Amino acid sequence: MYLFNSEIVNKEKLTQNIFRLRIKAANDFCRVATPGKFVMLGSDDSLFDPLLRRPFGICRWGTDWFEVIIKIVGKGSSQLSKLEKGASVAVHGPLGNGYPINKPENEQNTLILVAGGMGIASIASYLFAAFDRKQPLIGTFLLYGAANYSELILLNELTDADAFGLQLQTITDDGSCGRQGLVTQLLSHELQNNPQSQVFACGPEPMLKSVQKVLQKNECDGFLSLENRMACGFGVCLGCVQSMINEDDETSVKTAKVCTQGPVFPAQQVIF
Amino acid sequence: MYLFNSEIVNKEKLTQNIFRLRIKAANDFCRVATPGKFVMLGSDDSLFDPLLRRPFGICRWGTDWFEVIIKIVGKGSSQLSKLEKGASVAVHGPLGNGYPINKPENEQNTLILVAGGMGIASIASYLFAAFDRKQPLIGTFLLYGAANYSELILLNELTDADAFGLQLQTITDDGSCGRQGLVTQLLSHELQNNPQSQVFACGPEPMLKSVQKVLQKNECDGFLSLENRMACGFGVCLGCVQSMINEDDETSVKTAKVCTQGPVFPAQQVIF
Amino acid sequence: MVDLKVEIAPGLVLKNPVMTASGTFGYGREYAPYFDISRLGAIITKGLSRQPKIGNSGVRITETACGMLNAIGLENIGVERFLSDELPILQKMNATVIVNVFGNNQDDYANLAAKLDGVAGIAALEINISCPNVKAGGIQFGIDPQAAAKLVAAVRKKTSLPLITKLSPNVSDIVVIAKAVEEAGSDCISLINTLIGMAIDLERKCPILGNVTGGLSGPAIKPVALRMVYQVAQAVSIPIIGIGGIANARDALEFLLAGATAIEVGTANFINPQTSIEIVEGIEQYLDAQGYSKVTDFIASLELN
Amino acid sequence: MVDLKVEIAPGLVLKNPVMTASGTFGYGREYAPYFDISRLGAIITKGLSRQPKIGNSGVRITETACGMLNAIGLENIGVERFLSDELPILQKMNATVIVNVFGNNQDDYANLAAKLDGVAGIAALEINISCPNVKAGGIQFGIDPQAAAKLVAAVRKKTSLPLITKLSPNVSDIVVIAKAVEEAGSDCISLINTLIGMAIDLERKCPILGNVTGGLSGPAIKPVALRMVYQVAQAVSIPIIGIGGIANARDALEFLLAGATAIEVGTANFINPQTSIEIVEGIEQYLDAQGYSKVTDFIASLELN
Ligand SMILES: Cc1cc2nc3c(=O)[nH]c(=O)nc-3n(C[C@H](O)[C@H](O)[C@H](O)COP(=O)(O)OP(=O)(O)OC[C@H]3O[C@@H](n4cnc5c(N)ncnc54)[C@H](O)[C@@H]3O)c2cc1C
Ligand SMILES: Cc1cc2nc3c(=O)[nH]c(=O)nc-3n(C[C@H](O)[C@H](O)[C@H](O)COP(=O)(O)OP(=O)(O)OC[C@H]3O[C@@H](n4cnc5c(N)ncnc54)[C@H](O)[C@@H]3O)c2cc1C
Ligand SMILES: Cc1cc2nc3c(=O)[nH]c(=O)nc-3n(C[C@H](O)[C@H](O)[C@H](O)COP(=O)(O)O)c2cc1C
Ligand SMILES: Cc1cc2nc3c(=O)[nH]c(=O)nc-3n(C[C@H](O)[C@H](O)[C@H](O)COP(=O)(O)O)c2cc1C
Ligand code: FES
Ligand code: FES
Repeated sequence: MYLFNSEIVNKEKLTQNIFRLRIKAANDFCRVATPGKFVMLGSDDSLFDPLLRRPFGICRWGTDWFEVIIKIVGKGSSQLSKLEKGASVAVHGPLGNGYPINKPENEQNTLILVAGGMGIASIASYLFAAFDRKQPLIGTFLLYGAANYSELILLNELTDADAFGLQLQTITDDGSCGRQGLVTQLLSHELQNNPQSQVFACGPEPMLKSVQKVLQKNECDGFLSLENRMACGFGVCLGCVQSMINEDDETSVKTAKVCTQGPVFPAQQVIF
Repeated sequence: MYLFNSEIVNKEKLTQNIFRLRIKAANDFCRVATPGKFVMLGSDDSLFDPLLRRPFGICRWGTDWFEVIIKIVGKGSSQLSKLEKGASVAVHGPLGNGYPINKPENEQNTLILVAGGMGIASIASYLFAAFDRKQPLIGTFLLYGAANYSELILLNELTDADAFGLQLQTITDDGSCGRQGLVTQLLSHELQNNPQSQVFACGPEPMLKSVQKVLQKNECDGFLSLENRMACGFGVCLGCVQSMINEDDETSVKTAKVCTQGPVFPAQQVIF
Repeated sequence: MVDLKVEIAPGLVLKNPVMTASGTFGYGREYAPYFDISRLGAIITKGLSRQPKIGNSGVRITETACGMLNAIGLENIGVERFLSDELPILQKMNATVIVNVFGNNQDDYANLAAKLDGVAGIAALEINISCPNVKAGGIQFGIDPQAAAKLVAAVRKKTSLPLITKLSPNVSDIVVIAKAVEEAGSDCISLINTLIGMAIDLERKCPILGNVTGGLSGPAIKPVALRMVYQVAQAVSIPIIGIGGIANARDALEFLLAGATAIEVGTANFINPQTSIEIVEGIEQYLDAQGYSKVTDFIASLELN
Repeated sequence: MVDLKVEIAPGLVLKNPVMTASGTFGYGREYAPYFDISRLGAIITKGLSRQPKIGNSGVRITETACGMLNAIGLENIGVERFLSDELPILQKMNATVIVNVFGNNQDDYANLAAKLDGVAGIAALEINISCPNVKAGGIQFGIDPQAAAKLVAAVRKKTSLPLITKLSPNVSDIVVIAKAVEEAGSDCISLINTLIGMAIDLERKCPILGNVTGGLSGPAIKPVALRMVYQVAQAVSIPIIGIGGIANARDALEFLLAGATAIEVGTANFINPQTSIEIVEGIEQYLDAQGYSKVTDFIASLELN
């Protein structure tokens, strides 16, 4: 991982409270980025409010830049939202372990990507990486749920991807786009059609919990990307730990650091 | 005084670390501004570092704007320096009592303005007010000292004022502009030529102390504008007090709130 | 419209739970140009002593990370001048006035209590047993439960006014002190006063404050204040007033959840003189939106996970 | 070039006064990708107990104004695994290692001290008598001077290692505790550990931390830490290590001025993993520029106005 002060080379408003930053990065950074990894971003080291850097998924990257998509939810994100093109930003990353990107063992297996709300930023990193490698996405489903139409971001960019074979389904809490309901309903349905699927999911904890249940019910493997609160992002504060099943000793529980051992974990290991 | 969130309508860099902001203000604000009054400025109420607003002299004003000149010395001023045209700024003012602006009793009396370093912002407010009223400045001296040439600001604007009769003398610690030395040397000299002068001075405390001595020596009245640290700016924290001679009882000392009773005080009252 | 009335002592019902912390609201009238101060639950005056005090010399305030240090040294005009010059103005403004007092010894406190007893226009007495900025500012009473109890009992005897005891956070066990003053007859407890801190001027290699140390206030101390309010709320049955870093309605609501019946706004008054009245409005809006009919249903409703 | 060496206990000379605070530097090797950790005065490991501990459940950290609350609950791998898995790595990296330990009772501390005594690669022992986050994390020792002294004496008997006692700031009188542990044989005192605080989730109406309360650290607490270091420096003659909100070289220099012989960097390590080494460089540059030939001339050179 790298530690550097960098520059915002582009800023784009996606919705009222979601924006995308493109940040300059050296080659080495981009070479070790993989889908699902994240960065810790900070804005000004000389002021202490906000104090800690904040974790955001690396959503896409090129030879000398990477992008993050940020939703304004509190003081850290809102302070980042004030940075304009040309402003400097402190970067630490790429951090963590992303999605397994080796091809599914069985070529015929489908891959189901499940995104809830801002979980799309993490899930999209998988898709953008595929686009950028010109990897076909035949047999890949994107099930994307959000509160309402206006919270569904990146739709255009992901629809372009139809050409690559991606099958996109949206669902909203209020039915303003796609079906009305929860994204896990889509997942249940797809898993019935494609019982041998690989599943990657990212979203709020209640959603991941219910994804885990659906996977269990369908006896299906999958990976969940967690977004626990983080102070350090590199394994030293022990703030982000998640209870995990102890494979060595099934009678006991262990903890895993989401920042260094995750954020992506095999779904069956996570104890919510 | 008024309390409002306003907008920066212009920003101008004067030196490497001194800048001028023009801020929108309602008529009422501008009607009660007088030379030597100040505002408390803050930038973002939702973050607490910096916490308190910072005091700056109102340097000039028109019908719906006022200007401050700010030197970057710490976190408050440096945060304000990051605000660009269009940004919002929190304003509280005009606060305090400025310079006495009634004409000197004796029309022939000269007025000597003494500015050290950033004290020029306060002193210039008197001059700009005169310019804007087209008041002639015959018999008015501006003695302006700074560390070096590049710290002398507003020279062009103040030289234009020659037309109005202002007599400008500069002095620098290193001799890079005007004489080499301290501004109080200029004051001693002028007071010898014009013993009946009225004197207004603003600058760092050591300078004001020595202005006070020169005035005493010359048995001359004058006013000093103090820049004590302030938490509130409107008389409630008691943080800014300055010891003063107790006129009612010369054996005892009293304190005055610089923010509400000053910042401008008769020179002979101040106890440094 | 939610009913914001709270009872902070037997018979003392405030129109809302928002007060202003002593030493941050002058004598009250300084805020009159900014809003109608009678709309506050109460205003608490700058701490008064028997005689006027000139306070500390040298630098008195300095900013720290999300906080400030003050070493005012309890400068005040003294109780006599307060009664003659300030209180009548506050009465004319219809403000609910709570008077904060401090002394060097038990006698001073008892004397002040006696002097203020029965004075029209005073709703309650807040005794500061916790000012860190003067050697004899009551701090000895604030850290020793026996001394605190003795002092409260002495004051209690001299006044029929509702009695609020203001505690220091600079103690090993705030609960012990709180219980002691409850036992001794305090009607209400307010906390916290400032934490003791220090700041250094690296350039000049000396303490920034003339008094060397000072009282730390502002958002930086909010977590400590919230914890102490919560702990004391579990332990005493008299009402608690929460103080410490409250800057907006959300902060105030957190203190109410933790068990405070009312709150005091301190340092935030300096930043924006309208903070306290904005907090009244913010609490009202929030509780209305949440469907509360009275604030007392919200108070102490924190749930443990 | 200024000589940065400091002696923090008899015979224990560090190459510079900058250490890393326990619990904020992992077991040390996590920082190796960011800089050569052997360049630090010392690294202090996450607090170790006799048995591994899994720590607290629920939310463990939350940010506050210029600070953070943590309720990790002293999660650690236990002393055995530290000795077998971590210490050898640190030795290979040539790091100066100080081991931080805690226990539930005096026996635990004595046992840990005995176990670590004479182990190659350990420069000193820091005993944490002040962790607020677990009921039996030593906090009872941290607020009672007698208990603190008894504990230090017991540990002292079991180890020939230089002994640092880490104090809690949640006390009425830090000086009394400091003197007690000095008297009992501690070679050095480090302070402060975290202040106890709390944060509330207004939306969910519950405490944010799973443990309800947590330890407040970061710039917010610096004024309190600086004050305590200054007070203790006036009262004891053993070296002091200053801790609390140190984020840059200027902060560190202020603690040295106040009387600390060395400092520990805590929370700031999370923000920028290179903070501690940048502080080493910053101190060096500053003292060089000021013409000091050795840092010890700068330490405790605060002047009162
Ligand atoms: C590995 C990882 C990747 C992430 N990727 C993205 C991304 O690509 N885009 C994006 O917008 N966000 C992402 N997040 C979430 C993002 O980090 C948080 O939204 C951000 O830190 C909030 O900071 P803030 O200061 O704005 O909010 P705060 O002021 O800290 O908090 C605002 C509200 O959110 C709550 N909150 C804060 N952090 C968390 C948390 N981790 N879990 C639950 N509640 C929380 C607070 O309690 C509060 O109610 C990611 C998080 C992780 C751990
Ligand atoms: C009535 C009044 C009018 C003023 N007018 C102007 C003006 O027109 N233009 C302008 O640039 N400045 C003016 N000042 C000074 C200005 O308020 C300070 O420079 C500013 O508050 C510093 O804030 P900061 O956060 O940048 O610095 P800080 O980080 O607060 O401090 C930086 C350094 O300055 C020292 N310091 C801060 N405040 C003071 C003080 N009041 N006295 C002595 N040392 C101090 C600190 O100890 C520190 O060393 C005025 C001050 C007053 C009281
Ligand atoms: C400048 C200043 C002066 C104060 N003076 C007093 C006082 O006279 N009496 C008192 O009981 N508390 C005094 N306090 C403490 C406040 O009333 C309050 O308890 C403390 O500041 C914490 O609240 P805050 O964080 O909201 O400011 C003073 C605080 C400040 C900042
Ligand atoms: C996440 C975290 C974990 C900590 N764990 C320990 C610990 O195990 N043992 C200990 O003595 N102190 C522990 N501390 C306290 C720090 O060592 C330090 O005393 C405190 O954080 C104050 O310093 P700071 O403000 O620089 O962080 C911990 C602090 C934090 C923030
Ligand atoms: S965020 Fe610090 S250990 Fe994971
Ligand atoms: S700055 Fe608060 S009284 Fe003057």
